[in-house]
Amino acid sequence: MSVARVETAGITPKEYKTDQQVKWCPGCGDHSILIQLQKVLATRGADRDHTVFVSGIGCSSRFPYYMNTYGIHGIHGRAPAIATGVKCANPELDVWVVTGDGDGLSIGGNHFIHTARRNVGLKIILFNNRIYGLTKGQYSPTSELGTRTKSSPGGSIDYPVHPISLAIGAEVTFAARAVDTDVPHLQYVLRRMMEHRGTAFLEVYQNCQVYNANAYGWATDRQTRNEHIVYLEHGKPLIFGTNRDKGIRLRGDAFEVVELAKASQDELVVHDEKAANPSMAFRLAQMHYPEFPEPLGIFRAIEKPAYEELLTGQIAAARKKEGPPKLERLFHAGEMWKVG
Amino acid sequence: MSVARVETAGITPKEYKTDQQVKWCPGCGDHSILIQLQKVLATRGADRDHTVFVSGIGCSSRFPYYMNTYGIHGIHGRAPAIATGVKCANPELDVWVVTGDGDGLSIGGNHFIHTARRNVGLKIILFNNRIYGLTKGQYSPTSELGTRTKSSPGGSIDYPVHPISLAIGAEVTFAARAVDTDVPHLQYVLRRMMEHRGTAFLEVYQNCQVYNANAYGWATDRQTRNEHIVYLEHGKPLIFGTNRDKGIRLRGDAFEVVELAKASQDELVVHDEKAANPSMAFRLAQMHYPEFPEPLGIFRAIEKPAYEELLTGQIAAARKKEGPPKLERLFHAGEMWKVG
Amino acid sequence: MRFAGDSGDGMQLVGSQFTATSAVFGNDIATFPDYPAEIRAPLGTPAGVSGFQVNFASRHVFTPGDRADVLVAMNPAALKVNVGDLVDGGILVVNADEFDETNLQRAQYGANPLETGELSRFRLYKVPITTQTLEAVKQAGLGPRDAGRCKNFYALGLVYWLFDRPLEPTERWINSKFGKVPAVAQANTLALRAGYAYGETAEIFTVRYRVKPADLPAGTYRNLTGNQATALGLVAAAQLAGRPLFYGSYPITPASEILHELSTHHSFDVRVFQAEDEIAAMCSVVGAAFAGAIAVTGTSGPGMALKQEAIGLAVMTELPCVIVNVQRGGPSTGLPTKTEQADLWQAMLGRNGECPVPVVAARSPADCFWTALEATRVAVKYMTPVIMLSDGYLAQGSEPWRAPEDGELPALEVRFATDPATFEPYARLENGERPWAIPGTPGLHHRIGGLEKEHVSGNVCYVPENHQRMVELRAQKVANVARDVPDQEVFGAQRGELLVVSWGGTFGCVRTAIEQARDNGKDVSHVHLRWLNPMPRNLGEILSRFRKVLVCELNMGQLQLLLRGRYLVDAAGLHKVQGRPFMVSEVLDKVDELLGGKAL
Amino acid sequence: MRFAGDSGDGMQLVGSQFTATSAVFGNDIATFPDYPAEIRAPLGTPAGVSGFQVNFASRHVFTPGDRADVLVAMNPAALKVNVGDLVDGGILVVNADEFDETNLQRAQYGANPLETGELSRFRLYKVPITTQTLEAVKQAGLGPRDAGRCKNFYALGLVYWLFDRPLEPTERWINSKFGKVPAVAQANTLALRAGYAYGETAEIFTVRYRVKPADLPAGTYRNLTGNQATALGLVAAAQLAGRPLFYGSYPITPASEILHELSTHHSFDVRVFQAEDEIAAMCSVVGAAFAGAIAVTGTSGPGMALKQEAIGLAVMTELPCVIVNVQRGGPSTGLPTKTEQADLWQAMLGRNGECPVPVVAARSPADCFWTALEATRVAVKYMTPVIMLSDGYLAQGSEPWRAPEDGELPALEVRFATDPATFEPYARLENGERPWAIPGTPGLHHRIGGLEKEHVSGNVCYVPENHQRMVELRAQKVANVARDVPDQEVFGAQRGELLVVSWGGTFGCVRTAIEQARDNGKDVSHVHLRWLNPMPRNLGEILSRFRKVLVCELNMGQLQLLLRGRYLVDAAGLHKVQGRPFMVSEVLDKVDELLGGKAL
Ligand SMILES: Cc1ncc(C[n+]2csc(CCOP(=O)(O)OP(=O)(O)O)c2C)c(N)n1
Ligand SMILES: Cc1ncc(C[n+]2csc(CCOP(=O)(O)OP(=O)(O)O)c2C)c(N)n1
Ligand code: SF4
Ligand code: SF4
Ligand SMILES: [Mg+2]
Ligand SMILES: [Mg+2]
Repeated sequence: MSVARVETAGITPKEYKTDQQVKWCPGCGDHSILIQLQKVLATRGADRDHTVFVSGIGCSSRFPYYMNTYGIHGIHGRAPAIATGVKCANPELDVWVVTGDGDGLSIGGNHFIHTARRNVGLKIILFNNRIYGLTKGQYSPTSELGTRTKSSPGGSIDYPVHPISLAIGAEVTFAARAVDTDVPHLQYVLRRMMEHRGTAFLEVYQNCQVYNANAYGWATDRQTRNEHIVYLEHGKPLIFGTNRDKGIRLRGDAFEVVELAKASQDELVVHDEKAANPSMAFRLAQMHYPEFPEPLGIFRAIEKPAYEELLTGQIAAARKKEGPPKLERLFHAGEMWKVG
Repeated sequence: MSVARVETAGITPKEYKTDQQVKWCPGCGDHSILIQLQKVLATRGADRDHTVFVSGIGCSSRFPYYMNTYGIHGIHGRAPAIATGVKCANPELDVWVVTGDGDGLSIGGNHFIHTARRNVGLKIILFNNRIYGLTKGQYSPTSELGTRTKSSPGGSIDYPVHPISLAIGAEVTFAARAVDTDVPHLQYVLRRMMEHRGTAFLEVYQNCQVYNANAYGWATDRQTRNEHIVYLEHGKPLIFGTNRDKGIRLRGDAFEVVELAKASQDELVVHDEKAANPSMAFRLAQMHYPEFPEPLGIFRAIEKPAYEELLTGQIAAARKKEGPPKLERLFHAGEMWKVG
Repeated sequence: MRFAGDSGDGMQLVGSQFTATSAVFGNDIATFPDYPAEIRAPLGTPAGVSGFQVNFASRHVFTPGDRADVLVAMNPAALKVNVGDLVDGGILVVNADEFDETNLQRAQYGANPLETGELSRFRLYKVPITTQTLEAVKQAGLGPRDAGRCKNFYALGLVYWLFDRPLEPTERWINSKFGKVPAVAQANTLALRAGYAYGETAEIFTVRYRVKPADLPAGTYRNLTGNQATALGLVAAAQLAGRPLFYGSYPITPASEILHELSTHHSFDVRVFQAEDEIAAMCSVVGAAFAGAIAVTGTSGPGMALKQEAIGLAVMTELPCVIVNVQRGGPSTGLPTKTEQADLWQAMLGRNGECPVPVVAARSPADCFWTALEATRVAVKYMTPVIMLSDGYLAQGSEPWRAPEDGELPALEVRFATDPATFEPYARLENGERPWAIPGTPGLHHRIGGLEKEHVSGNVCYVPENHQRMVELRAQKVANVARDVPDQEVFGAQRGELLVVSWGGTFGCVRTAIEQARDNGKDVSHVHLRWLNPMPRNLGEILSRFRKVLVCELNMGQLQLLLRGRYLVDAAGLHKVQGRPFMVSEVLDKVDELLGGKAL
Repeated sequence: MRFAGDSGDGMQLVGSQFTATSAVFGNDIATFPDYPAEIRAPLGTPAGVSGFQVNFASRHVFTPGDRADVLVAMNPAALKVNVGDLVDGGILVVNADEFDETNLQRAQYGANPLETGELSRFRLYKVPITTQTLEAVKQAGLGPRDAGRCKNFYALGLVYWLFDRPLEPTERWINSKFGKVPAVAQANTLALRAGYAYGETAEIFTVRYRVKPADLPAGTYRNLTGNQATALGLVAAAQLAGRPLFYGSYPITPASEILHELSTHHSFDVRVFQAEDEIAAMCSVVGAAFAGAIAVTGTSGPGMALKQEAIGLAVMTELPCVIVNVQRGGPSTGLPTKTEQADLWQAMLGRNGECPVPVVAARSPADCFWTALEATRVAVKYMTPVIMLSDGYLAQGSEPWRAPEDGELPALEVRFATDPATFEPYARLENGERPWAIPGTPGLHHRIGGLEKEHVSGNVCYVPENHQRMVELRAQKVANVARDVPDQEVFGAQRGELLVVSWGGTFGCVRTAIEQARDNGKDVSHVHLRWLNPMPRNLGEILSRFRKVLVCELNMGQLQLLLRGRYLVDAAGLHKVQGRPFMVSEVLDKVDELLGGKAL
């Protein structure tokens, strides 16, 4: 049974809400992401009947319960694998994956990289609060070295991994970063994800109010944040600063911050999200605060057939060649003989 | 019980051989890697008592049985995790991990990236034959798109992952590539691995004679290989070609092959394996045959304290602060009261 | 005694203060915190209710008590969730301030239960805790929000008065904890005292409890949760063995506190590895064991499932290690914060191939210490992984633990192979184990792995008869552990009508029930199993001495099936999977049912 | 009839040719290939020996035969490994050319067995196969190495003569296979004929076998291995259901051929996903099932261990899917290419929490087709994962399979929920299942997951009583599958002295043994279980009708424990873990032992 897909007009964000009470802590960044996504889906008139949210386990992974679409709250780390099954079974569906830094990068790291390299048509949002929230505050693979938590009272000794670097290392076709409280930008990036074919990966800097409050203060504080972040815009030079008075240029083999007063705009790095070669995107992903402003926006967005397209393509080709699926043909394919 | 470590002088490669018959197919690249490593270890007088080989499952993972050291033939994909345990329990040991492209990157991908980011002091050799050998020939995560195998008779539809890109994306501190039959170069890289602190990762292009013969013909054919590969040498420009008549330069944001006759040497990219920023190493890892010559050698080799050093450091500091490990102190740490 | 309030109300905090004070005071205690799966569920709703139950008495206490004699309910939702467990005639203290429209609605109360008369069978005390607290802490000069936060200490003070407990320990604790923020310390102290004073002056309470110190064996005590006790047992084991303790684990409720506790013991050469997942954790344990550490991992149900393949590797390589499974409600993610005993089959039978592993289960929070020690000792002695079963109830609950004194701990001897002339990796030593030869030992190079091994040489071997032999040798080795399992003792009569069998964290409840039943003249005895694999050698014989056997467990009959299959006894079962322990009365009812009224 | 040689000698190839020819000829056949775990083990050593056994007869054949009547040994190692299985008086053909010093040493023969007389109880034929072959193929003009490669066809030709078989089918096959390299095709044909001619002319053979066509039911037949049959069964099931077949799997011996076979059936809308590991494979199956596909995964023991956590998710989400476990020797990596039945406990009891899953086991290679179909049908009907157990012996072995004819296949109706007005995700339908509502259906949005679900609404629910209820509902649903399990039939007398119980791939061997025993007048009957969970409703009653019960299984007593525990019968066991099937004689001996000589 496959029902034709109808784009619903005039849908409101409210229709994306479920009757379940939202159980995140007050001040948790998850609230904002939920609301923005509901808005974006509504504005786009996305069809709830054809939308599926899949998650793992973690505070963030409660997400599907609050989205009035189809959903699976899976097991820890495995959302991309579950979602791959959904997408292969029905490529018509819009399949979103919601995961955390522990869920998606610790236990789930392998599915994450394989989904990315296969370019399965999933929209993956990683809520990166640099902590294990649900299990009450252990350090995560994105926690900075020396982070003191319940499982690292003396400071963590694991170097962190950087989600976008890793995703690009795994050949992802779309990689972006946003901040939970930066509403218009978050909405913009979510919209762009919706348009992408293949794996679209978004890292959101998300505040865990209880176990890692203010980890991103530098990126959210309205007074100072523009000194610490730089927005990536396709075809535009990298300019930042509260007064938009600084830029990024490439000096030899390294980025460098320059004051625009002292340099010409032509020297600045111009962002190209469509570059086939991922090396510049990787270099951007390696810009870290406080040495550099950290980039927000779309690092990479290239065109490449998605896994499920290749899959269905192969099936269509076979059917064309071999004809309709008659069991007779299946059963009698080998060397047969008759008895009686 | 911890026995002082003795560097054994005058050891011969033969002493690294076990009494087990080597069971790889004739023509398999694994033979060469085994022999070269035995030679390198012998030349360096590496102490067999303090050497441990850990592997997963696969043809390549039979390796420990043929090394007359301590060894664990583990389970599929988990060698880096097992080896991490070995190294944490006794950081004095030289711990090698031998894995395949299926073992290390398919089922074992997560342990691979986490070991790399933690910078655990392991020497990881990935035998990349771009096929599952032991299970008789299915495509692997490094098989090229469209590879026809038992499990992909119509051509594989999974885009491959590139081991060095992935390792660098996971912040590895040492990444190198060599070819099974290129003996002196392989030996050189193995020696360099031995000197590295933290995770040393080596990808070897290895021939599977039975299921993927000649996948690397372009890199091994003595007549033509120098047109298809470029050796990375620290501090030296990237020059290649049978007559060493071509070089690589950076044009804007992209590499470009130039004929040396038509360009000056100064324009060429000079390799810097010690660059703190991994972006250039990543760019090199994205050079693929046939568009480019593929780099062999050491992409990256930087200094950073290893995981086990931080671990033992933390223990030493605690002991200094809290005193010797008396159970009395352990038991009486909380709020105590007396009865009777 | 039960405290219940919103999960933001600090109930766990005052609960543990009350526990500590009672413990120092010399009561035997048992606690059982109960908190929501969400970090912070919506304010004022039943989902967000957090509870903490303490049982304390002058006689030995085995369980936190089924039902409460005293309940402090900080809001309508807390009342709703907990009032069913309050005994008739029990004391009910409510924070009257919170019984407003909104909160009543959130708790889905139609009418205000304080007014409907539905609470008339309790001794109800409506105390305006919020306003009283605000009033009391005024002079500390906090903002209204912070001031309101002190109300848990007000409630605690009230209860201290009720049970005639000293305020000093808690005041000391407040000062050490909030010392850096004097205003907060002051406010909490003021609230505590005000609550106490309210009890004293308001004279609304008709009873005041006075519980005498309990009759515990002499010694120095400390209050420990099961997870803390497990951690201490492991550290002690490694110290006794003179080896580093390697703990490779991945956080999971309700096992994480073992990881947390161990992370504070670096000075005891505890090497904690927070792995990327449970598979890596277990694999790292195999590696660490090979390299000579006391190697341990801890997890709960879903994580245990992930570890099974690697536990099989430990079985094949015959390396000593301990796997702690703190069971929780299943299947799948299930009820992560609730207790259950439904991982017994998984532990005993849940691996590929013939893959036997010794299994031992702790019976109380403090017993986790001894169980962890014993599991480690057996692992090293028999060169085998050992599974230790705990559960959410033991793990989070607490109990006074007597610190072992000199000479009280068992020997834990580690004998590494050292002689190259005689070393064979898979030779069999006296207990059926193979030698432990660790890297770094001169001349003992050898290779192990997951493929079948040749007897003695340890080389890979596909010979059919060798496989059969090795399967049998591994089974025999695990069976040999029975040598270290003491003969089972029977509580009560040695033969008779009914034998109740239990294991793990249900000990306290079942023992209490059987004590009561026997006091009432019932012909019932009790066997509580510590070792599940192997079982005590005399168990079959014991079972045969009773006409009926009842297995009580928090699952649908897992031990029951094993006992039936092994000993062919027609054992009945009392099963419960509700995320919480048995109530003594449930066991008693079942006993009565089976005895059909028969007396001694 | 057994072919044995070095693994490079092409024994599997000639074995399957011989099988095909015999099958076409109308014999009933059963095959059992046996190859080394190494891709290419060292030349000439016992580790490298590859064997292929074919059993064929005019009466119904259940097993590839314990022991061989004819053995073709291509070198000393092949002789060494296989000669123990040759019946006394059997025909032994050896390639005399290979019995030189080097090969004898490699095979660890002290002296040349062809000369010591140790083979005197066989009818030994020393044929210089290598030189004869080289001679025969000369005219094809191949190099010596390629020419030598043809010796397997020479041996095949010889055996064809011995059994009076036509050469044409194989010649046709050679031409289609090597058509592009005419020299090779010619050489192989020449070798085949030369072997045949040698038998005819050398006149050294004293017997020539003539086996009549067997008495199989009328129909169109095809020879299938168990893995092929499983794959076809799954495709058929999906076709009957009118849904895509999603197969998410990770390669592992001996299950990989299911993946390979399915990868060739794209035109039947088979969507094969080669996952990064077994966990991803199983998770993808959960996702695909949610989205409405017939979702299946296949694996073997260690991979099964990895899937358990996600199988738990399928249990909790109540999604239909099939997990095929092709068992191999364990524990751990064990004996990857050998057969065993030691994953029964793992399948039945190996998950966290109370997590019941229906389990069904195939009994022969061709039966894998029907079992796969049945597993799928039950999964969809009861909205549950179903585990299908196969084993290495079934998977690799082959058997004639009669292609089902029109109307012979069962209905496999899929009923998706469609009505938003009445839809409740966890409402219970007639068989205890919940409705299947797939994304894309207007208005049926809902969320499922691994946390405990509220009855009917499917919302997350921590209410204690609800958990109890849901555990019971899930158990009841699986118990309801018994409605689809036909009453167990007993082979032989319906009551009596001894009942032999078996399950899975041992069917052929055990049935053959019981037939023989009964022919010899023994009071023994046979029950072969297809469904292990739930068991047939009348099983307990059947067991009670026999004085003794014997469970035969290739493990150390897994079904035995379950039967004992469930039915309290004192079942004895015949156990074997040697990586190979029972021999009929082993079963007979055990039966004799238990009967103590008693006759009907
Ligand atoms: C197999 C398994 N292992 C461990 C857990 C425990 N667990 C649940 S969520 C979580 C980490 C959550 O961290 P993250 O993904 O960052 O999510 P957050 O809560 O921070 O949003 C862990 C370790 C589990 N549920 N299952
Ligand atoms: C858990 C588990 N899954 C699957 C397998 C089967 N298996 C063994 S080796 C292998 C892949 C080997 O490929 P690779 O790592 O590339 O090694 P190679 O043989 O090519 O050297 C697989 C899938 C296994 N042994 N265990
Ligand atoms: S614990 Fe942190 S991540 Fe979880 S809901 Fe609370 S604030 Fe959000
Ligand atoms: S199958 Fe391939 S990888 Fe394996 S031993 Fe043979 S040649 Fe080497
Ligand atoms: Mg997080
Ligand atoms: Mg490979």
